Amino acid sequence: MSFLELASQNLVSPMVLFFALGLTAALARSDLSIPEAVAKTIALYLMMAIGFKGGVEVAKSGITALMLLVMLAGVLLSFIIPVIGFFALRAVSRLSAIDAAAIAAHYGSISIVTFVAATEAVRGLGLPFEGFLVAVAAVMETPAILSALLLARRAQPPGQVQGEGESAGALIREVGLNASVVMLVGSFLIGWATGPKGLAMIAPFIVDPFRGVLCLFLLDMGLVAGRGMREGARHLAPPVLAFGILMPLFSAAVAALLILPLGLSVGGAAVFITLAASASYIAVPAAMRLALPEAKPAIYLTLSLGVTFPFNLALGIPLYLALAQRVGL
Amino acid sequence: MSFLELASQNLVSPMVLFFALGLTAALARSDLSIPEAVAKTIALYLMMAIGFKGGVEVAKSGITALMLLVMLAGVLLSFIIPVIGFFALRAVSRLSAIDAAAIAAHYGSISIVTFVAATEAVRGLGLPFEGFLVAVAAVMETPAILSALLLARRAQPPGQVQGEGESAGALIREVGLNASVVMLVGSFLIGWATGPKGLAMIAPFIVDPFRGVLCLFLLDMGLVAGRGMREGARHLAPPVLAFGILMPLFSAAVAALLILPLGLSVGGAAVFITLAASASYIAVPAAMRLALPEAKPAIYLTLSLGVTFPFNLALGIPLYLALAQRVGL
Amino acid sequence: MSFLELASQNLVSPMVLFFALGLTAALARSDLSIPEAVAKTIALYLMMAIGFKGGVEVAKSGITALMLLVMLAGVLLSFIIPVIGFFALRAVSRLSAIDAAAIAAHYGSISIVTFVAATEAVRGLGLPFEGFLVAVAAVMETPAILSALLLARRAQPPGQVQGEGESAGALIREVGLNASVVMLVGSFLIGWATGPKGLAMIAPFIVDPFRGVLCLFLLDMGLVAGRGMREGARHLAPPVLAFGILMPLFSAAVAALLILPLGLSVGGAAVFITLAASASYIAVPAAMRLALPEAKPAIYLTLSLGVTFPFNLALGIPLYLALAQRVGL
Amino acid sequence: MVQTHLKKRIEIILEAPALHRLTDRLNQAGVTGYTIVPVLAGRGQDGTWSAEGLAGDAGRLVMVISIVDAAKADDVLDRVYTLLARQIGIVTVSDVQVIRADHF
Amino acid sequence: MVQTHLKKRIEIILEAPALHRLTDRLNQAGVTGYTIVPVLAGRGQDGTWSAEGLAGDAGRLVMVISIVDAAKADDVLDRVYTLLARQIGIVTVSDVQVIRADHF
Amino acid sequence: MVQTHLKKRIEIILEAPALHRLTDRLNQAGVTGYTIVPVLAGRGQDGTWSAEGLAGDAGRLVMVISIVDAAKADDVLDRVYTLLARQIGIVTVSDVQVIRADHF
Ligand SMILES: Nc1ncnc2c1ncn2[C@@H]1O[C@H](COP(=O)(O)O)[C@@H](O)[C@H]1O
Ligand SMILES: Nc1ncnc2c1ncn2[C@@H]1O[C@H](COP(=O)(O)O)[C@@H](O)[C@H]1O
Ligand SMILES: Nc1ncnc2c1ncn2[C@@H]1O[C@H](COP(=O)(O)O)[C@@H](O)[C@H]1O
Ligand code: NA
Ligand code: NA
Ligand code: NA
Repeated sequence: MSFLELASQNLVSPMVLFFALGLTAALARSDLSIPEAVAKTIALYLMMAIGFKGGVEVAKSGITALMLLVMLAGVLLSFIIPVIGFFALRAVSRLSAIDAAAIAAHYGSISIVTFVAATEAVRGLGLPFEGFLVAVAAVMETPAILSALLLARRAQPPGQVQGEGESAGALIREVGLNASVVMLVGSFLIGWATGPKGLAMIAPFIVDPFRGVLCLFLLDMGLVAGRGMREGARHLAPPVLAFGILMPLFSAAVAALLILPLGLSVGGAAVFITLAASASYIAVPAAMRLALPEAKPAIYLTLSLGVTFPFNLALGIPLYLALAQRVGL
Repeated sequence: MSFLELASQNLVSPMVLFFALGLTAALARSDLSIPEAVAKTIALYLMMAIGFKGGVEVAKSGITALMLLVMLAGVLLSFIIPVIGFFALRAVSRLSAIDAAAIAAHYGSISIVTFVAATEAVRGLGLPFEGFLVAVAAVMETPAILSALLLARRAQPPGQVQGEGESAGALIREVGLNASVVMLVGSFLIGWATGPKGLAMIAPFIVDPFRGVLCLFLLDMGLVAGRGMREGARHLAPPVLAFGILMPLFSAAVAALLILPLGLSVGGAAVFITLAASASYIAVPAAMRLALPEAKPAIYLTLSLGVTFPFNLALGIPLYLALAQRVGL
Repeated sequence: MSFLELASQNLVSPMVLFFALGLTAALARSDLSIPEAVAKTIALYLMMAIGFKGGVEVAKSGITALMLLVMLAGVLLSFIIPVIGFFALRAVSRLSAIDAAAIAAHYGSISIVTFVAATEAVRGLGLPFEGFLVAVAAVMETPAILSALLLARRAQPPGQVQGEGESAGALIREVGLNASVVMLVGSFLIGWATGPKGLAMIAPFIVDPFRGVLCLFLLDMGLVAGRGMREGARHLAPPVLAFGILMPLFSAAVAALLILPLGLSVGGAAVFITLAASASYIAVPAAMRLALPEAKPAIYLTLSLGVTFPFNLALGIPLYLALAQRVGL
Repeated sequence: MVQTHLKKRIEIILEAPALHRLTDRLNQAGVTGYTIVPVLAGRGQDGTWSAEGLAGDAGRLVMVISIVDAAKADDVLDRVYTLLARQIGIVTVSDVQVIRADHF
Repeated sequence: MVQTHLKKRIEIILEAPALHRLTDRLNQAGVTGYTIVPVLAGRGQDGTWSAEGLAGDAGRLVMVISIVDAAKADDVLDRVYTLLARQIGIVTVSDVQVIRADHF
Repeated sequence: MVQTHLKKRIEIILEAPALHRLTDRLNQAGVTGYTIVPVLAGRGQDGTWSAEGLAGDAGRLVMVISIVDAAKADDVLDRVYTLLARQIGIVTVSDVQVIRADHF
C-alpha cells in the first residue's frame, strides 16, 4: 500500500478521530475532561493488556536470538537518540543545555500509546508482528534518561545539577520502578508464565474491549494535548517546533537502518521504527522534574504531547509503515 | 402489547431494579456510593456509546428529510415546552418567576439516560428505531435554556437577571460546549465518519457491555436521587410535585401530535416522545447555576431527578410506548 | 487431584500472579497504585457480579432446605469462630482483650475476594457449586462483629467500651447497611428476580470480563497488602503471625465437619470451607474503628490482608479443595 | 474597605469511618456548616497511611473544615476532642475573617 | 532565622459551575496565583451536599485558595463577595507568612 | 475553656513528582506528621495547571500540611525552601492552636 492510502485509512480510524475530538474540544475550551483517577487507570489497563499479550506471544515463540538482538538495538537507540537530539537542539535553537537535555530524553524514550497505535495499524493491514516488541518497548523507556543526565552534567558547572544529592543510580532505580514500567514488565512476565491458557481466561477483559478503551484514552490525550497547546504554545520557538516533527523522522530512519540486517517482519519493523520515533509523555517528564528540575516542563511536555504525538498518530505511523515495507522481511 | 404488559415487563428489568436498589439504599441511609470520578466517566461512556451508534446508523441511512423534520420538531419542542411549563407552574404554585423558569428549562431539555432506557425498552420489544434520534436528542439539549432565560428576564426588573454581565450568547456557547454535548455530538460524528467498519472495531467496548454499565449508572442515579429526595423533599409543595409527573405526560402528548404527520417508526416515535417527556439533570442544572443563580437548586434538582426521572423510568416509558403504537408507522 | 497438583496449578493462575506482582511492587517501593475511586468501584463491581450470578442460580434452583441449612451453618460459624479465635489469641499472645476481640471478628466474618478466588478455582476444575453460597457469604459478614463486641465488653470494665453511647444495635444496623453488603444482597435479589433472562442482558459486563477485572483488583490488593506489610510487620509478634495462618486452617476444619452431614457438592463444600477460613478486610475493619477504636488497626489489617489473605489465595484454597473432596458429595 | 468579622476556623483530620460521628457532634454543637475535603495520605505517630488502592473506609482519612463563631468554638472543640481521644486524628484552630457575619 | 513576609490567605468554597467566574475575577484582581482543591461534601444553610455519584457539576463544591498581598486583599474580597452574593459559597481570610515575597 | 497550645501550620503546594523529596525533608526535620491533600488545578507564574486527564505525575500538584512546633518551624522552612528553590511550588506558614501539645 502506498503512503497516501495508509495515511488516509489511518486518519479515519476511530482512534485518530477520538484524539482529534479531544484536541478540538480542548482548543474550543469545552469543559470535557476525563477524571485523573480514570486516566491513570486506563493507562495502567493499556500496560496490562499489551504487556500480557506480548508475554503470551513470547511464551509461544520462546526466547530467540532475534529478540535479544532487537532488544539490544532498542537499548542502543534509547542511549544514542538523546545525544543526537541534544546537539541538534543546541545547534538550531537558543535553548539552554538543561532544556535541550530534558527534551532529548523524551525522544530517546518511548510512548506506549504510540506503540499501541502502531500495532493497531499493523493489525488493521492484516500483518503479524513479533510479540517480544513489548519487551523492547520496556527496555527502551529508561536508558534515554541516563543519557540526558550525562549530557546535562557535562554542560553544567559541577555541583549544580543533581544538587539534590540524589545519585543517578537512585534516580534510575526510581524510574525503573515507576508505575508504567512495573505494570508493563509485570504483565509481560505473567503473560509469559501463563501463556495462551492464561490469555483465554482474561481475553474478554484485555483483548476484546481494548480498542474501545484506547479510543477513550486517545480522547483524553487529545484533551490534555489541546490544553497543553493552549498554555504552552508560546514557549515553543519555531526551531523547537520543527524539532518535534523532524526528530521522529530522523530517529525512524536510524532505527530502520539499524534493524535492516536483523530480519524483523514488516509489521515488527513498523512497530520498532515507531518506538524509536515516539517520544515519552508519562515516565520521562516525571523523571525530568526530579533529575533536571531547572528544565521548563512547559517546553518538553508541549513538544512531546502537543506536537510529536499528534504528528506520529496522524502521519508518522503510516510513514513508518511505508518505510517498514522497505526494511522488513 | 397493552400498557400493563409493557409496564410489568419494564418493572422487572435489571435496569429499573438497579435504580430501585440505589433509591432504597439512599433512603435507608446506606453508605453505598459511586465515586464522583467514576460516575462522571460512566456518563461520558454512555454518551460515547449512544452517539457513536447513532452516527453509524446515519452513515447507513444517509441524511433524510425525515431526519431534518424530526430535528426541527425537537428544537421546536425544546423551545416551547418551557413556556408552557413556566405558565403552568406560575398558575398552580407559589414559585417565583425565577424558580418557575429554571424548572421549566429542565423539562424542555432532555435526559440522555431516559433516552437510553427508552431505546432499551424499544429494543426489548424487537422494534427498530431511527438512529438519527441521537442527533435529535443533542439538538434538544440547549434551546430550552434560552427559552427559560427569556421568560425569567421578561418577569424580572431589568438589570437583576444576568447581573453577571454575561451575555446569553456566552452562556449558550458555554452550554453548547459542555462535556456531555461535546461527547455526544463528537461521537455521533465519528460514528458517522467511520460507519459500520468503525463500529466493528469498538463494539466489544461500546455495545456488548453497554446494558451492564447502564445498570451501574442507574444504581448511581438511584443513590443520588434518593439522597436528593431525603434532602429536598421539604422544598416541593404538592402542586410542584404534581407538575413533575403531569408535565412529562403533557409534553408526551404534544410530541405525539407533532410527529403524527411525520411518519416515524413505532420505536422511533416512542423514543421521540420519551425525549420530549424527559427532564435534564446534568446539563441544565449546571447552566441554571450560572444563568439563574437565584433559582433554588434544591427544587429543580429534586423534581427532575427525584420525581420525573423515576416516574419516566418506571411508568412513563411503557406509557409512551403504548402511545407510540398509536402514532408511529 | 492431589493437593500438590491443585496448589501448583493455582499458583500459576493469572489471578495469583497479579496479586504477587502487586505485593512485589509494593515491597520494592514502586509508585504503582490504583486510585482509590477505582479500587472502590471494582470492589462494587465484584459484589454486583457475584451477587447477581448467585441470585440467578437461586432463581433456577428455588429455595431449598439445603440452602437454609447451609445459611444457618454459616451464621453459626460466624458467631463461634470469633469466640475460639479470641481465647486462642489471649492464650498464646500478649494482645489486650480489645485487640484480640477485634482480630477475632475478622476471622469470623468473610472475604468476598477469597470467596471469588475459590469459585474460580472450583470452576477451573470443571466442578459445579451451589449458587446460594453467595447468600451464605452475605449472612456470614456481620454476626462475627456482634460476637467480638460481646467478648470485648465482657473483658472490659463497663462503660469503657462503646463509650460513644452507640448501641450495638445501631452499629449492627450501620454494618448491615454498609456498601458491600447492600451491593451484594441487592444484586443477589435482582439476579433472583430477573433470572437467566436478566443475566443474558448484562452478562457481557458482569460475566465475560469478570476474571480480568479480578486480576486488576488482586493487583491492587497485593499493593495494599505489601504496603501494609512494610508498615505493619513490626506490630505482629510471632504468635500473632502464626494465628494468621493456623486460624484459617482450624476454621476450615470446623466448617468441614459442620457441613459433612448436609450434602453440599464438592465445589460447594470447597467454597463454604473457604468462606469460613477467610478473613474480612473491608467491612470488619471499618466496623472495628467504630466499635472498638482502641484496638490497633495496624495489627488486624496487616494480619488479615498481609498474612491470611495471601496464604488463603496461594495455599489455602487448594487445601480447602482437597479437603472438600473428602466431605462433599 | 470591606467590613470583616473574626471567626474561628476549625480543621479536623480524622479517620473516615468516624466521619459521621464527627458531623453529628458538629451538628449538635450548632455549627452553621462544615466542608469535607479528601485526603490522599499522611503520616503521624501511628505511621504512614495512604488512601490509594483502598476499597473500604478503614485506613482512610478525611479533612473537615468548619468556620464557627468564637463563642461556640470552645464547645465545638470540647466535643471534637472527646471524639479524637478515641479515634485517629488531629484538630487545629485558627483565626479567620469573614464578610457575612450572619452566615456563621 | 528565615525571613518571612505577611500575606493574606483567601479561602473560598464555591459551587463548581461558577468556578470559572471566580477565577476570572481573581485574574482581574491581579492575584499572582490560586490553587483549586476538591471537596467531597459539606453542609450549610441550604442543607447537606455530596459530590459522590454526581455526573455533572451542579451540586458539587470546590475550594479555591489564593495567597495575595495585603494591599490587594480588599479588592479581591470585594470582587469575590459580589460573586458570592449570587452563588452558593463562603469566603474566609487569614494571615500567613511566606518566604519569597516577590512570588505573590 | 479548652486549654490550647500555639503551633505553626505549614502548608506546601508542590509538584507531585517531588513529593517524596518533600516528605523525606519533613521527616529529617523531625516533624511529627503531615497530611497530603489532592489538588485539582491551579495557576501561578508558570501558567495554568490541571490534574484532569493526566495519567502521570508530571504536571500535577499536591498540597502537604504539617503542624509543627514553633521551635522547629524555622528548620522545617529552611529545608522546604531549598527544595522549592528548584521545584515548582509555594509554602505558607500560619499560627494555629492545638489541644494536645504532646502530639506535635
Ligand atoms: N503534625 C501533623 N501535621 C499534619 N498532619 C498530621 C500531623 N500529625 C498527624 N497528622 C495526620 O493525622 C493522622 C493521624 O495521626 P496519628 O494519630 O499521629 O498517627 C496522620 O496520618 C496525618 O494524616
Ligand atoms: N460554617 C461553615 N464552615 C465550613 N464550611 C461551610 C460553612 N458554611 C457553609 N459551608 C460550606 O459552604 C457550602 C454552602 O453553604 P450554604 O450556602 O450555607 O449552604 C456548604 O455546603 C459547605 O460546604
Ligand atoms: N498566590 C498563590 N496562591 C495560591 N496558590 C498559588 C499561588 N501562586 C502559585 N500557586 C500554586 O502553585 C503552583 C505553582 O506556582 P508557580 O510556580 O508560580 O507557577 C500554581 O499552579 C498554584 O497551584
Ligand atoms: Na523514541
Ligand atoms: Na423534555
Ligand atoms: Na471467616
